[in-house]
Amino acid sequence: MIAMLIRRIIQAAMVMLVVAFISFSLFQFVGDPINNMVGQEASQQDRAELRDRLGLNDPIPIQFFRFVGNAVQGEFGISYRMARPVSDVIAERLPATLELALVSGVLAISLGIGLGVYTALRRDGWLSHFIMSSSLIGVSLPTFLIGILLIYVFSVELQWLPSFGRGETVQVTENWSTGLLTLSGWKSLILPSITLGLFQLTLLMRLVRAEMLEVLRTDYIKFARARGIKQRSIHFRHALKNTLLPVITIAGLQLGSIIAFAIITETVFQWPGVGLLFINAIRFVDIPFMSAYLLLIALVFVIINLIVDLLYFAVDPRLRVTKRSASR
Amino acid sequence: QTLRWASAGDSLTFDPHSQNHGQTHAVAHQIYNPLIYLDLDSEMQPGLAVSWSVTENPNVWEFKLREGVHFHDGTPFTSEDVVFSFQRAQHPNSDMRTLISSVVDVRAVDPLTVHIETNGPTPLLPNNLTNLFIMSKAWSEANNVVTPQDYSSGEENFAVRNANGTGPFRLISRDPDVRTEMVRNDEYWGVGQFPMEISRIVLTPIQSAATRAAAMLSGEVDFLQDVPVQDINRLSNSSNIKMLSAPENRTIFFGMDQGREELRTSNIKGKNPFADQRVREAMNIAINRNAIQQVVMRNQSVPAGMIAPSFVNGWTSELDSVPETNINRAKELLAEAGYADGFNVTLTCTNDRYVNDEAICQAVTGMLGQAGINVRLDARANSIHFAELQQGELDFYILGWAVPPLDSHYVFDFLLETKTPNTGAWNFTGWSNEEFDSLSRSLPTETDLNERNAKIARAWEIVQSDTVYLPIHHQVLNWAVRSDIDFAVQSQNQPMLKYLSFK
Amino acid sequence: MTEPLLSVRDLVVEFPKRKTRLTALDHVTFDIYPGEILGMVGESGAGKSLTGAAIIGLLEPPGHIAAGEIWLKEQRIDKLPYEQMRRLRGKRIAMIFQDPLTSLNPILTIADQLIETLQTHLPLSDKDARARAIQLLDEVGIPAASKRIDDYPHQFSGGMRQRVVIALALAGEPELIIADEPTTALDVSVQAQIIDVLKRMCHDYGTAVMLVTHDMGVIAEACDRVAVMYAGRIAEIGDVRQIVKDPQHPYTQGLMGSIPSLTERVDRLVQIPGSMPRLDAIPAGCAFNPRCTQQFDRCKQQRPDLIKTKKGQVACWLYDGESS
Amino acid sequence: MSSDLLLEVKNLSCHFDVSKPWLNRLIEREPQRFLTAVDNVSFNINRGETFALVGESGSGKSTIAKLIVDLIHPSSGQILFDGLSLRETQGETFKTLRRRIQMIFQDPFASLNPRWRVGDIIAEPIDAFGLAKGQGEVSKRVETLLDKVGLSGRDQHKYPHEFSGGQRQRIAIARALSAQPDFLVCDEPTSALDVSVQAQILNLMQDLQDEFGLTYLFISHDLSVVKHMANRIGVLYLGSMVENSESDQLFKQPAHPYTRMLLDAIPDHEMSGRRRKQVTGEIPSPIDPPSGCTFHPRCEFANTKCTQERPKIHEINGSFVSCWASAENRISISS
Amino acid sequence: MTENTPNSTATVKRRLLGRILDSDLFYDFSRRPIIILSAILTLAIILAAAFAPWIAPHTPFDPSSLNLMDGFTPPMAPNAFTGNVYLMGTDSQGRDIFSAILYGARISLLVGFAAVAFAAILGITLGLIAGYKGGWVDTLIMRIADVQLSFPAILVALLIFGITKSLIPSEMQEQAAIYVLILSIGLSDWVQYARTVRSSTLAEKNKEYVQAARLFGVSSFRILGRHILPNVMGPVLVIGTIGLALAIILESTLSFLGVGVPATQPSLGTLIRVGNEFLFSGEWWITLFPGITLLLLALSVNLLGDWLRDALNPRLR
Ligand SMILES: Nc1ncnc2c1ncn2[C@@H]1O[C@H](COP(=O)(O)OP(=O)(O)OP(=O)(O)O)[C@@H](O)[C@H]1O
Ligand SMILES: Nc1ncnc2c1ncn2[C@@H]1O[C@H](COP(=O)(O)OP(=O)(O)OP(=O)(O)O)[C@@H](O)[C@H]1O
Ligand SMILES: [Mg+2]
Ligand SMILES: [Mg+2]
Repeated sequence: MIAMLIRRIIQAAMVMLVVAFISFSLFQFVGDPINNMVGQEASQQDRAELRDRLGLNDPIPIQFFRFVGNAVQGEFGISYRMARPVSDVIAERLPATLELALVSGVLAISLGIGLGVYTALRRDGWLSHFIMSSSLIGVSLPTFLIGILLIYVFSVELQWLPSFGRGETVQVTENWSTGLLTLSGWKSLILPSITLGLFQLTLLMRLVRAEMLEVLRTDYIKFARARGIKQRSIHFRHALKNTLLPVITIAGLQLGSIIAFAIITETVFQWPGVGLLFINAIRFVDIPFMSAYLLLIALVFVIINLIVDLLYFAVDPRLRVTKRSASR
Repeated sequence: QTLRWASAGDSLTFDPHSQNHGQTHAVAHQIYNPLIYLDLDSEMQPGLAVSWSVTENPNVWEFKLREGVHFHDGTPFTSEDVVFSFQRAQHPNSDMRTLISSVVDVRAVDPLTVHIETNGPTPLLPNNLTNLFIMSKAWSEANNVVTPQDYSSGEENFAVRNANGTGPFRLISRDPDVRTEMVRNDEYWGVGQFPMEISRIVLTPIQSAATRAAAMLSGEVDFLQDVPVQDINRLSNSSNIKMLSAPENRTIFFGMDQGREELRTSNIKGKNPFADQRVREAMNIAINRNAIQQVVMRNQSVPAGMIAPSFVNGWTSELDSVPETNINRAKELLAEAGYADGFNVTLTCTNDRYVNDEAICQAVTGMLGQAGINVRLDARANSIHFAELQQGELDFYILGWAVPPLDSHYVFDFLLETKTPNTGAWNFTGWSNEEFDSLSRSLPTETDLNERNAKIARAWEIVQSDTVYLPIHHQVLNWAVRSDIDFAVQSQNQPMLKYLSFK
Repeated sequence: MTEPLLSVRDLVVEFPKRKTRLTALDHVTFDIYPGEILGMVGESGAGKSLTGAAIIGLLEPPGHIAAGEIWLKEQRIDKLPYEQMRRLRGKRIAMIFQDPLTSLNPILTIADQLIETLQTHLPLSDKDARARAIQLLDEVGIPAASKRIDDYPHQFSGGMRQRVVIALALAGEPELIIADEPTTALDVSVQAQIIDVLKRMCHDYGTAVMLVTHDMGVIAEACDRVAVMYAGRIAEIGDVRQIVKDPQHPYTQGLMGSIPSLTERVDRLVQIPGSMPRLDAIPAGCAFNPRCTQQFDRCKQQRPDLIKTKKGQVACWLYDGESS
Repeated sequence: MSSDLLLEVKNLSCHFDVSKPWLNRLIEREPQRFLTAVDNVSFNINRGETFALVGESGSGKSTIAKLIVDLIHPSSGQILFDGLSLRETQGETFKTLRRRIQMIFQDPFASLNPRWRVGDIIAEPIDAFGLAKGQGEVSKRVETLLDKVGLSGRDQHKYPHEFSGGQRQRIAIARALSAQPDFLVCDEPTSALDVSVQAQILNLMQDLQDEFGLTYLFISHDLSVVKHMANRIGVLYLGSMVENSESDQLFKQPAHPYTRMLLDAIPDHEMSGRRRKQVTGEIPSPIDPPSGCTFHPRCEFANTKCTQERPKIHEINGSFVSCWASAENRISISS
Repeated sequence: MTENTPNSTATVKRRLLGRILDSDLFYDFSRRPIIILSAILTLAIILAAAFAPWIAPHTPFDPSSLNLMDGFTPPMAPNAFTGNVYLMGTDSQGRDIFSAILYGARISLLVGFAAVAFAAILGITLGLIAGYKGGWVDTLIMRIADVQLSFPAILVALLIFGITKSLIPSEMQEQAAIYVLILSIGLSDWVQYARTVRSSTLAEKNKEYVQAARLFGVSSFRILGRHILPNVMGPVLVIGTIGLALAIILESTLSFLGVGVPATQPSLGTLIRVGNEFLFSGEWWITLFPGITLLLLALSVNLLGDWLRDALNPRLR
């Protein structure tokens, strides 16, 4: 257990290091960072001085270690576009993205699992067929189009829900304001979280369904039926748990990609999160921001994966190897 | 009454001297006051100065200041604050310093009088002061912001998110790019003079055009500044929304590098097709400006013949008349110039700066194509566009120009004078004309207005006959407001919300 | 003669296929008496497992019973509604599958699975159910049952798991156990133990068993009577001694002959030429006729039904006249 | 070489590393762990004879088979074929040696590539070893081979899934034969088949042995099959060869208690009245096998010596047995 | 399983067709009207895109052939200025939407197919190597895959797009855009193939037919190519089909974010992005028709992929 945890953490650290290297190379290869920093007027000498001051004349490995060192402390430099420390900007915007991702994630996971189980159990029901077919539409429409259509219908035509922004937010701490405490905050969350969660929802639903059908075909389910175990228990006690095991991993990955996909949703709904900033950063080649964002996403993934592993460990007895099993 | 105000971009900073940027000033006008400002009709109005005139010394302007004005924090406004603000704006960190580069000294004569000395007679000095905001010296010193924010290095000082002005509203919360909140300043010197019906302003930037329109349509916004032209119809059809429009102080045009030996992106080697006036003329008449106006701009533009809108000194309807579109003639001209088979060139264009910029470029690409010039379009973000443009790397580019001083000299100075370190800062065409240069350079110190206007007219003549630029149109500003709001468009795109009233 | 516990009458199981329907079981008829062990042998695909599945009502769609009747004592069970059939399963008829490694739910403890099964069928309190579960494990020969009951299946070896499976099958004290190749996946040495447990439990509880297997050795050792299946039909049913020592059907004869003997040395094994036909290509007449060394015209045209002979029942025209 | 000896296996061992990952070992302070699949096994096979290996599941039968055909590499020990080792020869000699040793696998469903036509499957060794020139010749050879194993030449255009298990095993045999081998390793060739089909295959194998003078290493867990096929039998328990003797001798006078146990466990399908003896215990884990004689926990003759010292191989009546009890005559030789 | 694999011998061609028509797969196919419809639709869109220059009434990619005055013509209604009538109307530049869709689908499909091919080839190769060689090669490849997997496709694509964009000189960017897009999407998607192929390879390589081949001294390369590859193609086909739909959608998303193909050579995504601006202004056709085309294309490809997955899954048969 501890060994697994340590191995996972080392692995995670490796992943982060690789990502850090990619981020770092962005600085190195994508144009001269100096050019990104000083104006056109700066003289050759000014540039040389700045190079020196920033340590850009040091050997690459040293620069890399400095970069990692800074990154660990949350130092990513100044955003070229916003002219503010990247870490500040991110700290300010992250709560919005996390809130959106969380709500979409909960939506996707709960509905995804629920519908997946339903469609697996009622394989031939018309409602299942309907859900399955419409879910395909869900994965066949680009997210942005879904968002735009939702806005068109629910904001413009029906005027039920706001089309942009987070609504009223409440400042919880200095850097963290939440929309989850106000009605308008919740109203503002509905459309974006549906847009964001829909794709993952369909994906999870289909996965759960497939997995559940697979489990329902296993010998131990057959044997449970042969013992006259009640249908309910077979479905929800025997099959569901086994279904959810492999789903945990995917759900974890999905949760991570929700944060990344927030880029699109945030663009469409003008959601003031980090994704919106990232897409601008790409267009403006705002390297410090890009690299910080990359590391952030990687970190989120790594943490989610760690949690998933632990969860797996907690849920799957087969991983808890005991002394007794060794002596057979 | 709360006003929910949305625009495409946000103010970059609340430090009033850090950036010379339209939306930044537009927001700052609600909080800070300059000495003189432009009202809804673009007329100069007394702000913190009640009167201004040139003293006997033609190099010195005298400004009489308003009495009894207090900053938001309660400190009284005096001439010391003006002197301080001018000095602050002249700091190297300040982006405003070019506007007052002619100023050599600012003196407080008495608490309500300021003398400004320039390095020569500067008849247009007041025009340059309409966005120069006055800060409180005491507040700045107390909060350690006596120098402006160094924007490009990412400095963040106290003034960036806090403001202490003399304006009609005070800043109460600031979340950059997300939300800015202001409340009415009941101590404002103009209370009673202006409607001042808004008690609270919530400003939200919305980048995406469709979302912006949707927000207005769904009633989540009361006042929309950057209305997407394509949505004007839809918005004006809505009973809850009123469209306000007026010609904007901005002209869109194309520039061509005519000074180089050889273009970078052309198949023609050894010579530069743009150097030939006939080619430029051919391009000029190949472009169907009316079509662009009707289709691309949906009538929200005024086809242009010159780079200056009607309210600029030096504008005439003849100069601004649009050349007849004539593809055949264009082909002939090209043939005469030796390009019967046309040539290739890349047009570099922004896609996020001007109204429908990319669509305009696409349209022009097609039109020039019909005349035989094979244009390849490269559209990109304005930050990249301007960076490359300023490095003089573009053969054929789009640019928009506003004339805040409302005088042709501003256009000449930046766009047309021969490029030297001090002149022709935005002249990337390589065009240079001695007569023009001397005419233009004599303008600032020409005090005889008739003579001056004659010179301007002559200078325009030279420019037009040489087809230096290809003007396309003057933009039209469109604001949308809730139908119960009474307001008018200001050509500088600076909504002075103190004028706004509700029905 | 006692009443049969289970009687299967002309059971037909079909699978709808692209163009046709596959008749996987074709008029299968047999009885099982209380307390007896009936062996089912036959080649792979002969329909042994299907017979078991049909009896307990767990045919996998699209497979279905197309005709015939199944009676459990006085009750007809082939057309019972799902809920009634469920109550019956595990309580009156239990089933054991071939692979002990996959028969147990990997994420529930043995106790969970046993107690749930017990409480499904018997009105037991949690405590009583647990006690009974430990007792059951004890009976099937799991050492230190009270300690191991909270283990997960993966902590048991194959042989142990199969014992747990048997305990689970016995939990509802069923009248009939259908054991579908309970030992095939196990080693010879363990095989013997499992068969022993099964035999002992049946003896103790008076349960009847339908023992499906390939293995003649197991049949010979455990069964009272044997049914030999071929291509979805029963070729021969009889007393185990008779089937082993004196098979009547040419197929059974071939089958017996093809098993290498331990006692005598032969140079060549008897072999039946060819292979069992696929379900979609069952020849007309007797399904065995193309491989049969004793076939005659009638075999190609008419399908023989089970004929009662002195020794047992056999579906072969050779014995047509002998019916008693 | 004309000696009778074809295959010589000397002190063959094979360990698999089944350690946990390095870090786990470090933290849980566990040593590296090895699974001893084959433990110091030696035996010889003479030309034209059938040598059988029997043992319970996991006793290392398949591992020995794979070692002999060089699919996996031994941890120690030697395998000499006609005095040559596959591991030490190169070039033409290697190729010839490789060709002469072929194998038939247990699972007739997995041993044929489902995407290949039967003809291509059988032709693969012919092409690989360059045994025929030209498409026509190859095709003819394939036809002959199919004929030999009781299928028809037309079958070469079909795919494996069109055949039954027994037929597939025939195809697999044809493929092995197409390399013109001298020696066939048959790893449970019939255990996936029905008895009646098993009889066909066993008969076929005997016929082919007679026709081509093949030598078989025949692996099975079914003692009756082994008895029918083999001249000599080696009994494996937990990777070691506990007894190696003539077939008749083994069945008549099993010398090792494990052999006896195996024989006792065979069900009496002939109903000869032989009582089957209850077998005790299960095969222990090969990762940490019992000390001394690995069979001692299940052995009724075990004494303290058995639990401590590994038995040495000794010969009784032409059988090679590794058992203290038998060496010390603690077992009454009877059957 | 009875699905067919292309066989080297030409003589079996006719047999092959017969086999296809006779296979369970085809039978299953012929019984599902929705799947047939999807197949027809997919095929129709692919063909229409492939033959766009011959089908399309206009060449929308040639700016000089456009008449700006034709802009914003509604479908099937004459233009107010020119009187021209267009089947699906025109966009802001006077581009015929119908033609633009044909050409746009061409780009979308090209990007989709090329990206899938790129991802598949890369993924299959690496997956085969990782699965077959095992050991540290396997560990290395799979670790890389893990790292990559911790970045969602869209992010990888954006990143690669960003990097290549700044590496390529700006005048070449437009021509390069499509290749950059293919590269971005392809690189963001190979992991799936690699993982699937690796696990199939792991399963296959221990199958006895592979061991048999090794006994004949067949080289690893040949074993991978001739034995293992054909047997792992089933799942690859499924992933590829679904991947195609995903790639097309990803392409349109990237184009929507403004980092895809340029507006002068619009793909379906770019058309939607451009049209999106006109959604509220009443010119619904500019975005609706490309949107529907994209939906139909992605939907039918997805349906096909879904069906294929089920149909090829022996356990579901
Ligand atoms: N789902 C199905 N669809 C079509 N045919 C089926 C299906 N399930 C079973 N069959 C057929 O039914 C026949 C009987 O199968 P069954 O499983 O009863 O055989 P068995 O005698 O138990 O064989 P084994 O010894 O291999 O277990 C076989 O020929 C099989 O092909
Ligand atoms: N590649 C491997 N890695 C680790 N352990 C292995 C490997 N191959 C075989 N083993 C182990 O070696 C032992 C011997 O296996 P082997 O397959 O030779 O047994 P067998 O006698 O053929 O058994 P069976 O009758 O089940 O086929 C077993 O415990 C097995 O788990
Ligand atoms: Mg069966
Ligand atoms: Mg084996």
